[in-house]
Amino acid sequence: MFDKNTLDSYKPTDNKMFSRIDDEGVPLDKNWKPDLSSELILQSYREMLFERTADYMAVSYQRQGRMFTYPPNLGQEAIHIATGMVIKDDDWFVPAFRELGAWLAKGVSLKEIFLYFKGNEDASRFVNAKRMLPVSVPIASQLVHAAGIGYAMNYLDEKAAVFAFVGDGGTSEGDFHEALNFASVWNAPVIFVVQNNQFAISVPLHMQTKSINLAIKGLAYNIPSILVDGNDIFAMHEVIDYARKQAIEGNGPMLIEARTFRMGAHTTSDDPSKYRSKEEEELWAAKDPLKRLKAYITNNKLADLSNEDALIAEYKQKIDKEFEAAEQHPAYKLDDVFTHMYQDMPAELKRQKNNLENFMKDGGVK
Amino acid sequence: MFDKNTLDSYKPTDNKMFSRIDDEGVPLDKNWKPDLSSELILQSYREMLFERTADYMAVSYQRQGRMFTYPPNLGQEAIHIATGMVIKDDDWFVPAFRELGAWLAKGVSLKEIFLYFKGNEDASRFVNAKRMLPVSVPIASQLVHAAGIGYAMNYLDEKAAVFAFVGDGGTSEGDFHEALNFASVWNAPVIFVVQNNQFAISVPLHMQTKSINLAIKGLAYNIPSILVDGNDIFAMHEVIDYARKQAIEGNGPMLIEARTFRMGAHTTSDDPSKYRSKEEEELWAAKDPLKRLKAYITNNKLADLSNEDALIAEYKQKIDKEFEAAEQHPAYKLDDVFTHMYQDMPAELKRQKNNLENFMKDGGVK
Amino acid sequence: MKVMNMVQAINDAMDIMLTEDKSVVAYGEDVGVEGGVFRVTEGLQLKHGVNRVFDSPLAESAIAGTALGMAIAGLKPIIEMQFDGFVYPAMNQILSHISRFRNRTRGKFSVPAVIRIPYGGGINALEHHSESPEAYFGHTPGLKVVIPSTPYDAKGLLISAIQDPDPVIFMEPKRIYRAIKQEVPEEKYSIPIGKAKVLQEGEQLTIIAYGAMIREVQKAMVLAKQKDLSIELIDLRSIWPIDRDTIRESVRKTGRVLIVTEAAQSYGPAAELISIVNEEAFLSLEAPPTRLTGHDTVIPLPMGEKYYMISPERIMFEIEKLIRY
Amino acid sequence: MKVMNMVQAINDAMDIMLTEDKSVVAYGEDVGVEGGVFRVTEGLQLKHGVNRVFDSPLAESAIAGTALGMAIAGLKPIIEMQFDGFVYPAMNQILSHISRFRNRTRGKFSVPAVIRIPYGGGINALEHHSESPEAYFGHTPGLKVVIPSTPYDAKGLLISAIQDPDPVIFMEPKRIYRAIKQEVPEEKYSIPIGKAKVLQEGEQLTIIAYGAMIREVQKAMVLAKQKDLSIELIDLRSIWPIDRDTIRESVRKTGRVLIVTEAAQSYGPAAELISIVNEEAFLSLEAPPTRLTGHDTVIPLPMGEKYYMISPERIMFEIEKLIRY
Ligand SMILES: Cc1ncc(C[n+]2csc(CCOP(=O)(O)OP(=O)(O)O)c2C)c(N)n1
Ligand SMILES: Cc1ncc(C[n+]2csc(CCOP(=O)(O)OP(=O)(O)O)c2C)c(N)n1
Ligand SMILES: [Mg+2]
Ligand SMILES: [Mg+2]
Repeated sequence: MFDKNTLDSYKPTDNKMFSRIDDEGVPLDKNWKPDLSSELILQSYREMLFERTADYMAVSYQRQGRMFTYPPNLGQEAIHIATGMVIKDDDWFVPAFRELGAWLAKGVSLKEIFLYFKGNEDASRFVNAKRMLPVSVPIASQLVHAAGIGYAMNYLDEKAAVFAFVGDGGTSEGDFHEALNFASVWNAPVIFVVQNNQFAISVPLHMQTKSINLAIKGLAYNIPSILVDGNDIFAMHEVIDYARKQAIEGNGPMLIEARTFRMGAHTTSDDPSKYRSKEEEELWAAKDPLKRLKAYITNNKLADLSNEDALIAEYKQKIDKEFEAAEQHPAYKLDDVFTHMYQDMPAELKRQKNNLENFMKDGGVK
Repeated sequence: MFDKNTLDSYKPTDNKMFSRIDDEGVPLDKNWKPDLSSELILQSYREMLFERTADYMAVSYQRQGRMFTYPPNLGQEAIHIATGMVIKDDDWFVPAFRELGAWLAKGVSLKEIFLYFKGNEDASRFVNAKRMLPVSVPIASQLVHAAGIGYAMNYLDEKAAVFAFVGDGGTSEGDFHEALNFASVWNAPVIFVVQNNQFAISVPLHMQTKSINLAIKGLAYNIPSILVDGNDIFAMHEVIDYARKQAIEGNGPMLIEARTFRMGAHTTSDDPSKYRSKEEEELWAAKDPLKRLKAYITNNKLADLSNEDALIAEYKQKIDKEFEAAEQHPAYKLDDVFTHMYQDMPAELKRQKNNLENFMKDGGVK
Repeated sequence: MKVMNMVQAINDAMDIMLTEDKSVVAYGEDVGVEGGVFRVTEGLQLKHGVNRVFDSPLAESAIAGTALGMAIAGLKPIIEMQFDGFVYPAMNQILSHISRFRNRTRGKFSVPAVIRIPYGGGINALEHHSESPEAYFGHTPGLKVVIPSTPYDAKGLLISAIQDPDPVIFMEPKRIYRAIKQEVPEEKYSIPIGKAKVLQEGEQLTIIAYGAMIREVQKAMVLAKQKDLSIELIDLRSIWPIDRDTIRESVRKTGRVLIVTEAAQSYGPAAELISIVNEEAFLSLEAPPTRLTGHDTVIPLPMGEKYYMISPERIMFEIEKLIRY
Repeated sequence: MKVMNMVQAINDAMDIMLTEDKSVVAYGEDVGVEGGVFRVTEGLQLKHGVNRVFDSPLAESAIAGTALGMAIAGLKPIIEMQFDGFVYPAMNQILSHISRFRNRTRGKFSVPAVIRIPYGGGINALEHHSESPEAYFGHTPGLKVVIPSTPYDAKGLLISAIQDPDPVIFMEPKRIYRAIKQEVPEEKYSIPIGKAKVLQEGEQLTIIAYGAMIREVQKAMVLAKQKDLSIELIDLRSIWPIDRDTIRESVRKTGRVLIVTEAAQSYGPAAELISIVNEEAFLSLEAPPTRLTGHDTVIPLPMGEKYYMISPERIMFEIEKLIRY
C-alpha cells in the first residue's frame, strides 16, 4: 500500500517513477496486492473502455462536421478513471480540458461534453455535477483558482479536496508557479495532477523544460511530489487516494506528475505525424493503459475479456443517445448572449440587446 | 577555491549555506585562502564603505525633501560589491532596484541615481554605463528580459554574461518561473541572483514561500543553484566569479540565493518596527557584512581601519558633489514628455504636444 | 456622523462588511500587519483575525485568480492591488476568468469579488505608481468599474461593490486619499453602482469627470464662476455601466460638454463618453464634445508630471474655448 | 506577382526579412516544426534554421519579455501569440515594458519587436479564440498597432512593422486568413504605418472599418449600391496612430459616418473614431456619428456567434438608418 513512508522515502531528485505493473500487466513487486477489489478493477477497466469508446466516437462526430473541434483523451484514461474512483461529490474538480473519464465520474454528462464542442455555453452548466469547473482554455490559469478554492475550504472547515489538472506544457506558465506557491503557503488541500503526455501541441517536453522530471518542480514549494506511471491505473489510484486522504487530514497540497502519452492528435485539427515519429508512437502503444490493465485482468483470470464487441456496441448506443440529446438541445437564443453576463442585466446591456432585436424584427439574423 | 566540484557536490536539498568567514571574520575552513589579493580585499572594503555612506546620505537627502523616495541598501553591500568586482563592460546588468554598489561598479553615476529619485527619466540614460538596464519597478518582470538578452548573446556568439537580480519576494511572481525556465531551455548565460533579505516590504519570507531555501527553486529548471552567505563577500565573490566563467564557457544559467538582511527600511516611507522585532534586527546586525570584512582585515592585519573618519569625510564630499550635479541637471521640459515615446514622433503626439503648448503660451504650467 | 477622509471611509466600509458577513475576506500584498502601503486596511487584521485579513505572497495573477476560486467556493474576497501599475500581471485572470465565469457557466458560478486598486497620478511617485487603467476594465465585458471622488461615496460604493453578486473593480483615487475630509455616517449605507451624480447644476456647459479630477474641475469652476459662467458638473462614479440618463439630460440642456480624465487619450475613457454624448444628445450639441485627457505618453516621473496632470487652469482654458465656440 | 492569401503574404514578408536581416528571429508556441497552428510560419524553420525560427515554452509573458531582451541586445524578434485570447498573460510585459523602454531610458534602448496576434471572431472556435483586443493596445502609449485587411497590405505592413524601430502589435484577422486571394508582388515592399486607405469613394456616408470587417462592409456596400447609395469606405489599417487626415477629409465631404468594429462596444475602438470625427469634422456632421460594434458581452461560442458577429445585413440596416436621419 502507498502510505506516508512510501512518499517520505520517495525523492523526485532520484528521478524514479512509481509503477505497480509492467507493460504486460505483471506486478513489479511480487508482494504487492492491489488496493482495489476485483470488482472495482473490472469496473475501472470498463470505465476506461467506455471513455475510450466515447472518445473515438467524439472524434468521428467531429469528422462528420457535427462538432467544431475535439481534443482526444486516447492513452490517458488510467489517470482519469483513477481520479474518478477517488473524487467525491464534495471535492472540487478544476480541470484543464483533457480528462474525459474523470469528468464523467464527477457527474458531467456526455451530452454536455458534446454540446460544448458543438459550441454552446449551456454545456458548462453541468446540471448533475457538483463542484465541477468548466474547461479552462487559457493554459494553467485554472490552477490559481484551485488554490483559492483550497483556501476557502480551509476557511469553511470543509473536509474535502480540490483536484486540479494541468498538462506538461502548462507547467511553463507563471500561473503554475504561483498556484503551487499559494497552495503551499496556505496549506490548501489541493491535489495538483500534471498529465505529462510528452507534448504541448507540437512541442516535445525537452523543449518545454530541462528539469529531470516534472514532480521535482514541487520542491520549489516544499510540496510532497511524486512521479507516477500514468498508464498504470493501480499506481495512479494508490497515489491519488493517498493524496486525497492527506489533503482532508489537513496536510496540504500534493503534486503528482502522471507520466503518459497523448496517443491521439492534440485536437481534431492537428496532425501529429508532422512533429513526432512512428517509433515514438509505437513505444508508447506498448504502454497503452487499457492494454496493460486488460493483461493484468487476464493474467489473474478476473474475467474473460476476449470478446468485448457486445459491450462496446452497448456503449456506442449509449453514447449515440447522448449525442442525440446534445443535438436536440434547445436552440441558441439571442437572450443567451446577454442573460448571464451579470446577475441583473444592466441597462446598458438591455440597450444593446434591444438594438439587435430591432434589427432582427427587421428580418435580421436567421 | 570554488570550482565545478564544489558546485557538483552542493545540493540545495541539503539546505546548507556556502560561507567563507564567520561573523567575527574568521575563516570557517583553516585551509581556505581568499581568491582576492590583499589590495582587492581592501578595495572591496572601501567600496562597501562608500556604498554605505552614499546610501546613508541618500536617506538623509530624502528626509530633507530633496528626493521623493529612496530604497536603502544597508546590509546588502557584500552582494553588490562582489558583483561589481566580477561584472565586465560587455556583461549585461539587469537590476531590480536594490543593488547600489553594483550599479556604481557598472558605471552608473551617483548623480544619475539621485536624479532618478528626484524624478527625472534622464537618470536612466546611464551615460557611462554600457549594457545597464534601468530600475525594474514591476517586481521580477525584468528576469524574462535577462533570458532574452541571454538568447541574443548566444545567437550573436558573444562571450559575456547577464547578471539578473531579484528579491526574495520576487521569487513568487510567475515571471521568476518563466524566466528561469526559458534561460534553462535556451542555455542562456544568465546569472540569477536572488537577494534574499528576508522581507518583501512587510511580508516575511515564511509567508512568501514554504520552500526550505530559495536556491532549491532552481531544481525545477535543472539549473545549478546554490545558497550563499550574502553577507560574506569572500563567498559571494567566489560564487559569482565562478558563475560568470561557467556562463561564458557556454554552460548556461545559474541561480544564486544570496542570503542577507535588509537592515534599513523598505523605502524611506516605510517603518519596519511595525512588522519585525528588535531581536531579529540585532541578530542580523551581528552579521553585518561590513563589520565582518573589517574584522577579517583587522584579524589579518591587512590594514588599520580603526579610524575611518577622514575617508568617510572624503566620501561624503564626493557624494555631495554628485548630489549637487543632480540638482543642477537641466530642468525638465515639456518636450521630454513626448520626445522619447517613439524614434520618430507620430503626428498624433505632435498634435497633443501642440495642444499643451497652446495652453502654455496662454500662460499655463509654471 | 464622523469626519473621515477616503482612506478611513474605505477602511470603515470594509470593517462593517467584515463584521456583518463572515464570508468576506481581504488580502493582498502587505494588507495584514502593515495595513496596506496606504494604510487602507489598517487595524482590520487585528480586529478580524489573520484568516480574514492577510498578506499574500507577491504575485498579482495568483491574488486575482485565487479570489475567483474563493468566490465560487462561497467567500466574498476583497483583494488589493498595491498600485495601479501592478494590476497588469493579473490581467489574464481578470479579463479571461473573473469577468466571465458567470457567463461561461451560465450562472452556475458567480464571482462576487472586489478588486481594489489605488490609482492615478499627482502623488510624486515612481513609474507604474501613477497609472489610470480604467479604460482597460471598462472595455472588458462582465466587470463593473467604480471610482469614487469623496469619502462618502467611497464608503457607500464599496459597500455596494462588496454586496454585488458580480465582480467589481473598485478604483481609489489615491491622490485624494487624505485630501478631502467629510462627514460620513458611521452606520452601513450603500450607493447604487451605475448612477452618476450631478455635483453642480449649470446651464452653459456640462463637465463630466470622476476620481481625483473632480477636485481639479471644482477648482476650475471657481475660476469660471468669477467669469460668470454657469457650469454643470457630473461625477460619473460608475465607469461601467455608465449612467446615460444623467449625461443625456445634462447635455440636452447645456449643449456643450467637456470630458476631463487623467488617462491616456487614445482609446481612453473620454472617447466612450463622447460617443455616448453623440448617441444621446447629438441634436442638442452646440460645440464639439471635447476631451481633456492625459497624453498618449507614459505619465512622467515627478519632475515632469506638471506637463501631464490636468490643472484647473488647463480646464478653465478648455472651458473658455468651448464657451466661445 | 503571385496570387497569395494572407497567410502566404505574411509568411512571405517574414521570409524576406529573415533572409535580408540576420538580426530577425521568429518564435512562439508551435512556430517552428509545426509552422504555427495557422501555418503562418510554415517552412521558415527549415529554411532559416532552428536558431532563427523556433518553438518556445508555453508562457506568453516570457515570450513577450524575452523579445524585449533580445531587442535591446540587438535582435529584431517577431513573436507570435497563438490566439488573441492568449496575449493577456503577456499584458504586463507589453504594457509595462515593451511600450515604454525607449522612453524610460530616454532613447538609449529601443524595442524593435513585432508581436503578431491572429485575432477576431467568426471562425467557430473555443472561447478565448475569437477576441478583438485592439483597443487595449491602442490605449497603451508607446505601441503602434496595425491591422491589415488584404494579403497585399499584410505583406507591406508587416515589412514596415519589422523595420520599425519601435514595437508594433500586428493583428491578423484570422477569419480572412485564407478567404481573400490577391496578386502580391514577390519582392520586398512596404506600406507606411499610420496611413488609412480609401477603398471606395462615395458621397453620402463614410464607413470606417478594418480587418475582417472590411469584407463584411464591402458585402453591405453591394446591397447599398443596389439602392443607389454612394458610400465611402475607409480601411483604417493603423489602429494607432490613426490617420486623422483621411478621416477628416472623408467626413467633411459626406457628413455622415458609420464605424464598424467587432470589438466590444464600451471603451472600444469605435469610440475613439467617433471622438476623432467630432474633433475633426463636427461642423460637417449631418447625423450622429454611429458605431456598429460587438456587444459588451463575451463573444459567444459558435452556436451563438451569429448574434454577435456583424453581418452585411446589419451594416445595411445601419446605413439606411443613417442615410434617413
Ligand atoms: C495561455 C494559452 N496559451 C496557448 C494556448 C493554446 N494551446 C492550447 S492547448 C496547448 C498545449 C497544451 O499542452 P499541455 O499543457 O501539455 O496539455 P495537452 O494538450 O498536452 O493535454 C496550447 C499551446 C492556450 N490554450 N492557452
Ligand atoms: C508587480 C509588483 N507588485 C508589487 C510591487 C510593490 N512592491 C515594491 S517592492 C515590493 C517588495 C519586494 O520584495 P523583494 O522582492 O523581496 O525585494 P526587496 O524590496 O526586499 O529588495 C513590493 C511588493 C511592485 N513593485 N511590483
Ligand atoms: Mg501535454
Ligand atoms: Mg526582500
